Amino acid sequence: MGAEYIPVLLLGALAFAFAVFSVTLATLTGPKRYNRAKRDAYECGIDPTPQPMGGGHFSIKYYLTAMLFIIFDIEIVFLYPWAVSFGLMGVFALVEVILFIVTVFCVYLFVWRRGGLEWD
Amino acid sequence: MNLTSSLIASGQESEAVEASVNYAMQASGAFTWMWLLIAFPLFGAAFLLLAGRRTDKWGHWLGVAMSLASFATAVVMFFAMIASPDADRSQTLHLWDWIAVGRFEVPIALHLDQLSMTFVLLITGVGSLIHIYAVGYMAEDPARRRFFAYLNLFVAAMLLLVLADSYLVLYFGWEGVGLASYLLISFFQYKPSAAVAGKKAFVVNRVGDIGMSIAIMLMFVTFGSVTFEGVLGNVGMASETANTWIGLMLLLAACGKSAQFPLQSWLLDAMEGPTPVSALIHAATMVTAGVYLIVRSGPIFEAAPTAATAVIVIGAITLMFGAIIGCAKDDIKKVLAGSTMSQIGYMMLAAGLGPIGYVFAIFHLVAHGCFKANMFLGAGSIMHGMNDQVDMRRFGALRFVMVGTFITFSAGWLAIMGIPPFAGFFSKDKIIEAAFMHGWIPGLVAAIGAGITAFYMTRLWTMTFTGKARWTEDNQHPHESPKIMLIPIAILAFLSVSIGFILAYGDAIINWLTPVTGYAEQETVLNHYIIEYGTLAMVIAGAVIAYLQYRRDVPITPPQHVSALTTAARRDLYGDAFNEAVFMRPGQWLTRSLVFLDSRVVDGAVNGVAALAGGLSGRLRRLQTGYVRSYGLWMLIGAVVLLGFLILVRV
Amino acid sequence: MNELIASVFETPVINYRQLSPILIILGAAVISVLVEAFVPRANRRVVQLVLVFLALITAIIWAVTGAGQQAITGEGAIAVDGPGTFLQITILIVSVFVAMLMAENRLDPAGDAFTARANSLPGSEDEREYTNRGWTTTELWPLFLFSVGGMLLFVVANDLLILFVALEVMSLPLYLMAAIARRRRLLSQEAAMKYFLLGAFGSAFFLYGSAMAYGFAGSIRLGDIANAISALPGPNGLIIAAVALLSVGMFFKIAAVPFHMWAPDVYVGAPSPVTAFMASCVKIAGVGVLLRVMYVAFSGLAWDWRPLFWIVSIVTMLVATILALTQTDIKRMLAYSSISHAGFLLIAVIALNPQGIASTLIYLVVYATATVGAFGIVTLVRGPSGEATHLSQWAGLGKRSPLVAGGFAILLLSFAGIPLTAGFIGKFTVFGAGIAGGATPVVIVGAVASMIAAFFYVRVIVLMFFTDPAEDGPTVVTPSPFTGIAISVSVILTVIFGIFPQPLIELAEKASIFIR
Amino acid sequence: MTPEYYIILSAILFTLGALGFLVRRNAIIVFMCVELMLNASNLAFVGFANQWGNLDGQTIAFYVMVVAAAEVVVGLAIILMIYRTRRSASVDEPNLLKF
Repeated sequence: MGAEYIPVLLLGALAFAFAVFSVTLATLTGPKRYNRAKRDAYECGIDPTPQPMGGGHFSIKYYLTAMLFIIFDIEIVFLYPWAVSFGLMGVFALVEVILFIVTVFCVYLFVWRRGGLEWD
Repeated sequence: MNLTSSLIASGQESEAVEASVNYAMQASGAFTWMWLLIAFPLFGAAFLLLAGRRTDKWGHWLGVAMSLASFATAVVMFFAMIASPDADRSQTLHLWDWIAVGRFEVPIALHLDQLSMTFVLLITGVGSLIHIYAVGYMAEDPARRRFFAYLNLFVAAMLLLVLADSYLVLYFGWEGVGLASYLLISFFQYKPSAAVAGKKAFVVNRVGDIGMSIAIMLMFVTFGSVTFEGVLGNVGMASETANTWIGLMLLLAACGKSAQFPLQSWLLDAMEGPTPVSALIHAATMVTAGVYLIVRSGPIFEAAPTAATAVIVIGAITLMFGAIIGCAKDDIKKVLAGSTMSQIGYMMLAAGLGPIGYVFAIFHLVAHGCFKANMFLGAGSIMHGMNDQVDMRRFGALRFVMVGTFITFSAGWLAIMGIPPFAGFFSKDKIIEAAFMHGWIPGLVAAIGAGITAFYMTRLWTMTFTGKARWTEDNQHPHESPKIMLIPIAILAFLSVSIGFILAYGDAIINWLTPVTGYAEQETVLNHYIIEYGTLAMVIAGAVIAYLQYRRDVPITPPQHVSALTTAARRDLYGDAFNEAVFMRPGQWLTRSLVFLDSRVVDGAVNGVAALAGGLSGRLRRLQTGYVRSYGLWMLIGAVVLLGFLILVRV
Repeated sequence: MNELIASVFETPVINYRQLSPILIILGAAVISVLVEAFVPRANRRVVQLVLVFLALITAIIWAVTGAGQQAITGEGAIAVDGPGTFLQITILIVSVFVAMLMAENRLDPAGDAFTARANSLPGSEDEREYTNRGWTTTELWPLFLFSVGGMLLFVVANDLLILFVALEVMSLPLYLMAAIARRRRLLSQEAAMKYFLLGAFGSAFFLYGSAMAYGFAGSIRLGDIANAISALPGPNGLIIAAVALLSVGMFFKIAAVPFHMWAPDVYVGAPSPVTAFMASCVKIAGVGVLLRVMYVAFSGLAWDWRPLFWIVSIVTMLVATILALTQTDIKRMLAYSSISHAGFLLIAVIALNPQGIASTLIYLVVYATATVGAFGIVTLVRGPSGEATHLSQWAGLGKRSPLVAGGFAILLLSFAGIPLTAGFIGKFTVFGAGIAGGATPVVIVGAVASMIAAFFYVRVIVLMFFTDPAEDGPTVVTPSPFTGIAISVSVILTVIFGIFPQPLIELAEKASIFIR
Repeated sequence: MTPEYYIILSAILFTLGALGFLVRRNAIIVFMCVELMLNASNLAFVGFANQWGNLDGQTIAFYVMVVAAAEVVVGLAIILMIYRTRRSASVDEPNLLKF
């Protein structure tokens, strides 16, 4: 073993380099303005708590999108293994997957009708 | 004090007949319909309560009809029973299995034998008369329909009580009559005194009920059964200690329901209820349930002499207690209530005597049911004509304006005193005689009690009907009651006169009840002629003294300078004070914590009744902080403890 | 890994007949989502109601007609057996009445018990406007159906994965349903968050326990785990961890002490019909699963977990009862009552005999019956700002509205286990099973606890009938037939089960064998 | 290859998640800690799947991911709602229901 992991290693190194590169570039070229929000402790993109009343907050759409993304993301988790072994499992699995997709599609319709896909 | 038991054991003095009830006998023929007895009034109660105001116009007639239907059924059963041989007179109607899990079975069944039959006739007969009477008595009351619904409910529950085949079913009836009694005592809810009296009856009765439930639990533990057959048939297998405790607990229950010392105080207050209620529930039927319970449980008391002695003692004390209270009261209903207590004391005394007394306890119970109901209805009739006045000092000379009431009441008066040949003579004298069979003390108490009874009843009679009119301004025109009230009274008066003779003729009642209760005779400690005439002499003496004392002018306000005994008696012999200290205070404390009037709580603060569970509850509540993370911590601690515990168990 | 699949794959056998109740409900739930999407707002409520009741009744019919045909299906993942079917039918029937409570819209002048729009801010202009337009959260219905579907699956699940998935399908909609009260929305939202966070926490324990069990047995089928346990030569850390962690997850769902703390807060905060749903159906499902897991998978380890369950049962009964003594809010008191019932139910689990199963089924039926009615009555007693839940506001209710107070008294007596009410039958059979199973000390504690408990139930009765009503007390609103029927049926059944319990007992005894 | 290391790692992750649940105040973080616990379970499942040589554990991991995602959606919705109402996502802030 060992040799076959080299591409993985390479990919990792590339990703790392890209991250360092972008951050460094942003630091070097971007404007340097400091404000309170920027100096706050960093907590996963959310204002650290406790925070003052009326503090800034993200648009609700931000979260809505996140939630919708997750729903449709789930779909692929099941589709991928099915696709890999489609040849083995045949019609039965096909029917099952169609049922699954139809069900998820119902949710999609719901979101669409409720205006969840509109970005204003 | 083990006379009763030795009597049974050796069968000495010839005539001891043991009870031989075959509980397993399945009902057949007419007896399969015995459930109708309960179904009629139950239907009436449910219908009247649920149908609401629409039935206001005719609802009371439905109540009367249901009660009469039940009575008719009872009469049919009675004749069917007479027609069958002794061996077939005890009938069990199995309705359904309430619980049958594994070996444990509680059937719901009705049991009709001579003893229950006697009660059924009394309840439905007197009950129907009182229903009819109440149509007239409650004519003005806007809530008459509700009143009849409660009355029907009472009749149904009381019938369930006496028809029960097991202590559990009996207990349901027991609670049912308690509920009906509570509802009826506080029927005039606008009167605060009525509401208070209702509560008092409720609380005191709960004390008795605790005895009942403990008794049932003890039976379950001891005999593995709660049916009469399973318990009474196996009394011999249990230890005397167990029997004694069961007996004492049953006695406690009986004391609560039958207003016996020391749980007597509620009965006087219960007179706040409408008079027909006092007549039916608090004189003729419900309050005698305790006597029924003791007689029905006879074998237990026979196997537990201590408990039997306790019954005698309680009966004797109450007998005197009630009589003394009766002497001092000016409220006509309260005198009658004291008298009821006293008479039930007689019955308890007799029931405690064992087989020599059971029959007479029931005999007196029936006779008393008739004449006391008669007198209560008479008192109601007087109140009806006197604008609800109850103070006897404001009566007087009513014999001229209420002739019918006067005649009927007099019959009751003669009956309770035991003047031959009225009802009380046959029943009470037998009890006194039986008491003398047991020993000097119960005998003398019973005999002296008869004298006092004569005194206070004559006092009542004299103050009410004779002498000068002492009517107050608003009561200048007393009038006789309508026929619908007088006819039931007349029937009861007729029974007061005759029932004693009818039942005593040819020892009818003895022969009738013996198969159920057993019967024995014994030598009295005193020649029984002496007992008979001595008692009669005492009765006459008491009556004459009372008549002489009260026939003249009676001051309208009760005199203040009286003997200590009178003062004590006016205050119910401090029964209330006693009860207050022993039951009411803790009861009030309990109720208060129950009702949660603790000011802090009403304010919405979270401290709660800190004293309730030793503050434990309040402290535990503090753990519920409302913080998700603290809840999470508890879950984690729980998980760790679970895991640690499982590992420890393994090690 | 393809070789592995290739060698074993064949089309799974699925007995759709046995699964039909689940499929009907979940199918209806999906249709319900589409109704939300396409039916105009004005008609949604009616369409949803028709759909929900149709689905529930169809499912009941299928479940009842299919009862008795026991089967392990879904490749061993699902066991439709006696207790499973019994619990499914119970859940479905109770759900019908819960749905009736939820459908009630005459009590609150503004509409039903649910907020006009969940995403409007409490107290805002928006909220007022939506309320004025008469909007209501019809999304409740798909959530409700999904949750019921999850429960139906939960009680027949025969492997730990299906259990976990069903658990979540059952719980996730509940978290949301807790959040949409029309009145006191801050409380409702807080309740939802607490329920959600703690529920997720509890599920994580359950899942990790499943992982441990899988690590121990190499399979997640309950039967396989049992076999692995019986083949076990000595102690094994994995299985012990599995028992502990799975128990935590299930104790959380049935609210056993010390995993109960969410229950009072959530029961109070959630809209009362939803509380009724949580207190009745979730408890049924949770106890049913606890019973199945312990009996089917872990009965071989009984010597290990039974002492533990003894303790949890005792602590649950005592703590819940003592805490209930000082509660001043009727819903909170009912919540603690519900917790204490979990303790009583654990006695039957400890019994580990067929009697234990039967008595659990009986207890669950009578408990759920009374619970639905009790919370239904809570919705009737209202002040100007919604339900009047403070105990002092219930003073003298018996004088104002004897029928409602009388019904509530019967239900409380049933909770207390007074003879002639259904509750007595439940307690009686459970205690009987406990004694037969050798757990007499727990039964004694149970008896003591029920005596203490009787105190706080009776306290409410005394309060209703023996105290004078407050001047500005709440009124008892006349409900629509929905709530009316639900409450009446609950009270009547409580009495009937109390007087004629034998058919129920026999039915439960017939259904008391697990298959695996 | 023994799964022990994976199991130990997953136990550590699970514990970290549980502790995080207790010490963090931001509801989202608290919730992420729960997700960490779920993923710790996933790791254990996959590790055991390897040990037993069957696919069950891996399949389960898929399902758990899906369920976790669904949980995220519900959780985010609830936390967001609280946040909009109270302008705070602290788990300690909404504390009206207690005792």
